[in-house]
Amino acid sequence: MTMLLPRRGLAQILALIVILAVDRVVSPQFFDLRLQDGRLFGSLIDVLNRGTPVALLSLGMVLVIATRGIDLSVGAVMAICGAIAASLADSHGLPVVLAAALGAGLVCGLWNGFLVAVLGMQPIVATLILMVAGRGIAQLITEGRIVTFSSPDLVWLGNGAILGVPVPIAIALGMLILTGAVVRGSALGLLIEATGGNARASELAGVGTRAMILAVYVWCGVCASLAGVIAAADIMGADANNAGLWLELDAILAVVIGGTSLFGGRFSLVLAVLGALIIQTMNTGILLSGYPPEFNLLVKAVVVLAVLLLQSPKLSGFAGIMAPLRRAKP
Amino acid sequence: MKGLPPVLITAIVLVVGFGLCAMQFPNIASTRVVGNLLTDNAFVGIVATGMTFVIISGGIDLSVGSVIGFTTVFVALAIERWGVPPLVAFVAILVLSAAFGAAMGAVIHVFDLPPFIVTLAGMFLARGASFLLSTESVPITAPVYSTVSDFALRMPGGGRLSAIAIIMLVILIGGILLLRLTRFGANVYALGGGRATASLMGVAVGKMTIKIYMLSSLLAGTAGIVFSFYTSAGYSLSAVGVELDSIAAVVIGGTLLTGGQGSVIGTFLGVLIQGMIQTYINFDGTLSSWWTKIATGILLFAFIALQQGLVALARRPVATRAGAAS
Amino acid sequence: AELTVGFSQIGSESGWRAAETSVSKQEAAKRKVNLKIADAQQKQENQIKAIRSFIAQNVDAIFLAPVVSTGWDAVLKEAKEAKIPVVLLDRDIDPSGKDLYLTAVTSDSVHEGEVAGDWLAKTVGDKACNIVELQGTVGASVAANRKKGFDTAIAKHANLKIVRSQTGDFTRAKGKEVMESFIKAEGGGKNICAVYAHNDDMMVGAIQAMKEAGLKPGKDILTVSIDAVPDIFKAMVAGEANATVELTPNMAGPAFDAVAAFKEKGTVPPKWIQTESRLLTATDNPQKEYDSKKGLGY
Amino acid sequence: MENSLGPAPPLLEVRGISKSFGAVRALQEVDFTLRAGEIHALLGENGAGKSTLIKVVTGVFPRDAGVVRLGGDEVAPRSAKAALEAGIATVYQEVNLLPNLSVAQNLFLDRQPMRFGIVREGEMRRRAEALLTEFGLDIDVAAPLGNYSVAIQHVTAIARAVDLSARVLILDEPTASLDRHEVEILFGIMRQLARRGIGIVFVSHFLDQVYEISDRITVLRNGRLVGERETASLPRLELIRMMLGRELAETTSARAAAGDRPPREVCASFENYGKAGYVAPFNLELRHGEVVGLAGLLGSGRTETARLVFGAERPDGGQARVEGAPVRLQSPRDGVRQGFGYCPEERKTDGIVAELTVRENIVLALQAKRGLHRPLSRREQDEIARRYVKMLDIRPPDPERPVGLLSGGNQQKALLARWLATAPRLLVLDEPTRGIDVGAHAEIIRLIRELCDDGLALLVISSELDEIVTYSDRVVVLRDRAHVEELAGEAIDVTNILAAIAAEGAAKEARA
Ligand SMILES: Nc1ncnc2c1ncn2[C@@H]1O[C@H](COP(=O)(O)OP(=O)(O)OP(=O)(O)O)[C@@H](O)[C@H]1O
Ligand SMILES: Nc1ncnc2c1ncn2[C@@H]1O[C@H](COP(=O)(O)OP(=O)(O)OP(=O)(O)O)[C@@H](O)[C@H]1O
Ligand SMILES: [Mg+2]
Ligand SMILES: [Mg+2]
Repeated sequence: MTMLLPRRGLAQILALIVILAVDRVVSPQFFDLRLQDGRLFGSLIDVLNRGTPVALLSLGMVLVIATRGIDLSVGAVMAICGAIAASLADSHGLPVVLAAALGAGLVCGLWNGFLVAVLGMQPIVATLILMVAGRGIAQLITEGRIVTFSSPDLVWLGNGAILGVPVPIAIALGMLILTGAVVRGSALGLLIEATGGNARASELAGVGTRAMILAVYVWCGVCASLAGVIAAADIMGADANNAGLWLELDAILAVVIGGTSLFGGRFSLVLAVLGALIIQTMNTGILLSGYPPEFNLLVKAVVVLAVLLLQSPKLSGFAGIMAPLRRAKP
Repeated sequence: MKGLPPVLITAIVLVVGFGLCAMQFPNIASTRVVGNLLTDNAFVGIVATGMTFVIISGGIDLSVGSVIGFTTVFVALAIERWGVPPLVAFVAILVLSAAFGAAMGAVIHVFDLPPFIVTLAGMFLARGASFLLSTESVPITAPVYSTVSDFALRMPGGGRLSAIAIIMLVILIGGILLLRLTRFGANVYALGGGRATASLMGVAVGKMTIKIYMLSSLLAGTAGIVFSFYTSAGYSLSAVGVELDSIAAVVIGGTLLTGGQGSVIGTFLGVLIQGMIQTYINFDGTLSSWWTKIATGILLFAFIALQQGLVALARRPVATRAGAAS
Repeated sequence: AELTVGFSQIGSESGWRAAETSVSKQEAAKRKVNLKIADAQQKQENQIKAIRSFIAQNVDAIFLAPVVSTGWDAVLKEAKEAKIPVVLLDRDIDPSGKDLYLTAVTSDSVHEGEVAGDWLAKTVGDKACNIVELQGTVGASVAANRKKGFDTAIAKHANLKIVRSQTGDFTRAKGKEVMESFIKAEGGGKNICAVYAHNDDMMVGAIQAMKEAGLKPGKDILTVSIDAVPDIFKAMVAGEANATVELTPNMAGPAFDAVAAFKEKGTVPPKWIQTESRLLTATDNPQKEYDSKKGLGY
Repeated sequence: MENSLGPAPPLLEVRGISKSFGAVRALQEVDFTLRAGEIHALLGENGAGKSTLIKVVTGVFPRDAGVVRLGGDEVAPRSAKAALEAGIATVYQEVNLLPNLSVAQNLFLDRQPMRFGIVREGEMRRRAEALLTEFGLDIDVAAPLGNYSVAIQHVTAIARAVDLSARVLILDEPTASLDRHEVEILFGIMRQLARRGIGIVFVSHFLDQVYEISDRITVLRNGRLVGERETASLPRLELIRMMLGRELAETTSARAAAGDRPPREVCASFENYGKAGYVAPFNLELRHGEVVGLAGLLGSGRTETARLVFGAERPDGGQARVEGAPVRLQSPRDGVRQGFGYCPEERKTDGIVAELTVRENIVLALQAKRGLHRPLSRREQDEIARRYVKMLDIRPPDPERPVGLLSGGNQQKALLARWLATAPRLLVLDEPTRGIDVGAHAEIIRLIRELCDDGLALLVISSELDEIVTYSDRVVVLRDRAHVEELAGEAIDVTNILAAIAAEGAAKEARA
């Protein structure tokens, strides 16, 4: 028991603290916060705000990965849903817009889930199909243009604030709590972990593994569609060409940094979101640093490797530190 | 063993698809188009050969596209700016990329990290390094390049079997032999069957991991050289997304991403299927950017669904036959 | 006989590109040209494949909007062997290929950067001015050229200085994100006097970032960017943007004319048909520009 | 035995080995000596540390303390490969071969016959066939190993190790899934190897086999060495006391004959139930309070019957009834909903979810049965887990341990607990005692009887005929994927079952 508990999450928190500290060094005003037009303003808020799409994606992705799957289509789904929201925004009320966008995300998730759970395709190719076609669908909706809108309701989703907290952050937090409540409050979490840990055994124990797989892809689609709506609301337009481009990799990275294995099984929602924040803290730090952009990818590579090494079972800093303590006990 | 082997099914899918395309655009059924198919997909074919080894061993290599990009820039700069003879530049980059792959393999093994993420970091690293070398595209004017890109075996009907297509075919055959006939190949399958088990059976898992990623990166480097022949230039943004293309080719070719099963021939068929989808869309020529993407997705789905359907069909009759016997 | 032209388009990475495609179609329809567009999804290898398949289909001419300047020799030689004239659109290729194409209809992206820089220098006068720059995609030749041109233009003025420069990948979202961090890093934006963006989309994002930070774009901070997409005129009308440099999406029109003349009369066009890089500012009736452009498929 | 106290150093000498996994001390200062040419049994309860000792010796686990000497020289293999090279060949407890490779490749992995850097496929197959023939197997060695039953896989693993063994051969529960005939063959080969001077370590929970084959016995308990004895001079009861640290409460093997009891109500019945190519249509009635045993050779279709009954496989004909009402059993979920339970034989792949804790593994089926919206609270889960950990004596008694870290026998108990927790009406047990120590074995048999007395219907598969005879009220004998005979009451004894199984040859001859 002592073996597992204290280690979970410590590596991630440590990584976040170190990166925050580095950010503080490159940008002395990093922790400054003030209120601007009734909305908190500062680099920290930027980190949270910009981290929102990946955080939302990672909420869905972590469940998919827990079942031993992977969803490459989330970026494309973001684009589709953003496009739908933007094209409806000026002619319909927010509820309709949201329902349409989330509904589209749900359908995308169903499609992926159908391919994986019912047709038995390998998740990476199954979702590759929507990754390719989905961006096309999004562009079809916008006809390749950037569809702008001015509906204040939708704009509020991107730029508004609730008690000073930017709306996207509030939504991400809300989704984290909602997902957590659904997954851990019901038996879903256990059954998903069992499915990912050993699908055959779970099936024989009476777990509806197909339903589980379908459910996680659907949820992943819904999370992606929210991320897409927020991304569109943020720039007051749907950029089907670029919205969510390559974000699937960031989301997967966030999940893995959050300690969930790509081979399925145990997962942690909070740590996945923490992973997304680690990535964004690094990105914001890179932007603040003033280094030429040619260095961005190199920095990213080094940081990612460092964070992962910190968690490596073989090199875990904590295992190293705690081993002597443990041995000292009689 | 039971019914048709998956590779044969993939081949059937390819032939049927080709036939359908040729019915709509008779021009497709020409040696010229076939030659183009081989030339245009040479670098994907080479990379996918390496990727097949990695995936069969239960891993994945996302860095290959970036390694191609880095290679083209490195080769271009070495030849054009640093005055290195082309052959020396090739050897240098092959050594460099092999070392890069070995390093990734070592990290994966020693620190027990998921290949997906380690090679993702490798992808950032190689791409970032190529930006540092040069963000501009650098044309290569060395005479070898025009010699090689002009070289082609004429096929009947005006088709050209270019040098790079030949390189790809040679590597492909080498890959098939390496995987099928050598101890190394058997160990690749063993790793895919289960790392822990393979290790208990006496396979040097660490060394194998390093060698497999080394092979993949080495072939990515080779593909980079081929790409530089293809375009006579080095450019830091070249071959973005090729890792996904090659993974898709490998998987369409019947290799399981979970490892342990698959073949290089299947991968080659997968590359051709993807190339054919592209050719078909180009011949059609009426598709907008978005319809191109949607059509690619639909065709991808159709091929995979057809393949899975055929595999399922191929399995079924055996069960009933056995049933009839009992 | 009706002309058949194959057009190897880069993709649809931006609104401008989408407009170019749709304007090309309109121009083709006007001239009753059968235009086949192959979309390369941003990949050179796809463009090469597309050109090869155009050759295989024996089209009358090939238009190429090259994604990168190098690497076309081999395939263009094939086109030449097949006696199919090639016209480059909106970007030039590497000098070694000059004899491989009929003509190039392009703007000069270094010049675009210069126009932007000159405007800024003139507008600022000899006040000290800290500029932040939103670059295009790292490695894209347009980005490098627009940077080069702008740098040359402001080099003549010691009072102009680029204090921060990051890539915004030519997109609105990244433009906004990068601008947000510039504002934080430069004392809440107080140290910034002007923004230069390699395209209008990034500028539109940057304008939002400035507004959210309580700054007044166009007044507190000057803006200059390139492309002249409709939305930047909307911002100009609102007084939130100052200047843009036009990159016309109609590259195909002159190209069709050149090809037609060449085919019918054998007229060899000049090697370079340069399009104009117009500077458009708030004084140039942005509302009219907006109205005329918004139907073009941006 | 020949050179019992000669001056030559023992073949394999292990001194003061310790090994901990976190807080669990799996081995504490264990000594072990293997002489050349002897067959040495390593015994102990589930979780005693046998497998761990083996893995430490062969370098799979790094050791915390101690030395290993091979032929007098200290060795420290750091991987299975190094151990192999030093001359120690091992069959680990789990079938450790690769299902995706061909049988021949499995046998010759990393040591294939080569010529010019190329594997000589034909030669390898010939050798593989020759090797397997020694073990009485005549199979297509080019087919993937995964196509074959666990038993065949196990024989292959043993054949590989035997072929590899230069000086020491270690067999960790090699006989768990073998039937009598195969065990005989294996023992023959072991004796032959021992005569050649190879030292053999043999782990088993079958004491009969231990007495039959071994020269000496080393007993471990809770990770400590209890003692080392000559087999010939160690009475069985004494051995059991050494292993358990207490007397075994002797469960009477006297069967309560079915005739003594009033006829029971039918719990589930199957008419003409079958699946083409899988099991021929059969009729089967399972009654409350009754144990039905399934007997047959490997591959005779016992597992298939079990899977059909549970719903893990869809029938293509026939009718199932539960408590008289017709039901459709199309998926395990249907089975679970009907109150069935099923402990599969392949524990690792079909049974446990290794990463999850003992608690989670135990509550899994119950939770699946209750559905998503009625989650078991943590308190309920803890309580259930604690109850069964205690009842089945799962060790270590820590419900929060990942089940994959338990010893094989304890994993089996956790599986049993999973189904008991659902309070099933019918429990299907496929080889429930495989790999289970004497103590637990007796326990499980007692449990089967108890459950039966509580009115549960049981369908039990076991390759141990003695065991089947002990608890079954009826025995169904299978042959060639068909139910061929049903024995009841007094007719149930080993001889009759064997006769029914063996009738195959006779029947074939008659047909010819
Ligand atoms: N990898 C591991 N990590 C943690 N604990 C382990 C590990 N392997 C074994 N153990 C623990 O070490 C102890 C000894 O286990 P071992 O497998 O050696 O038992 P065994 O004697 O072989 O039992 P069985 O007869 O059931 O196979 C057990 O308590 C087990 O839970
Ligand atoms: N020759 C074979 N080819 C392919 N699969 C086989 C073959 N023999 C057995 N199998 C498979 O191996 C598994 C185990 O065999 P089976 O269930 O028939 O044996 P059993 O009667 O249950 O005996 P035991 O449980 O002792 O292995 C089954 O899944 C079966 O389908
Ligand atoms: Mg054991
Ligand atoms: Mg069985």
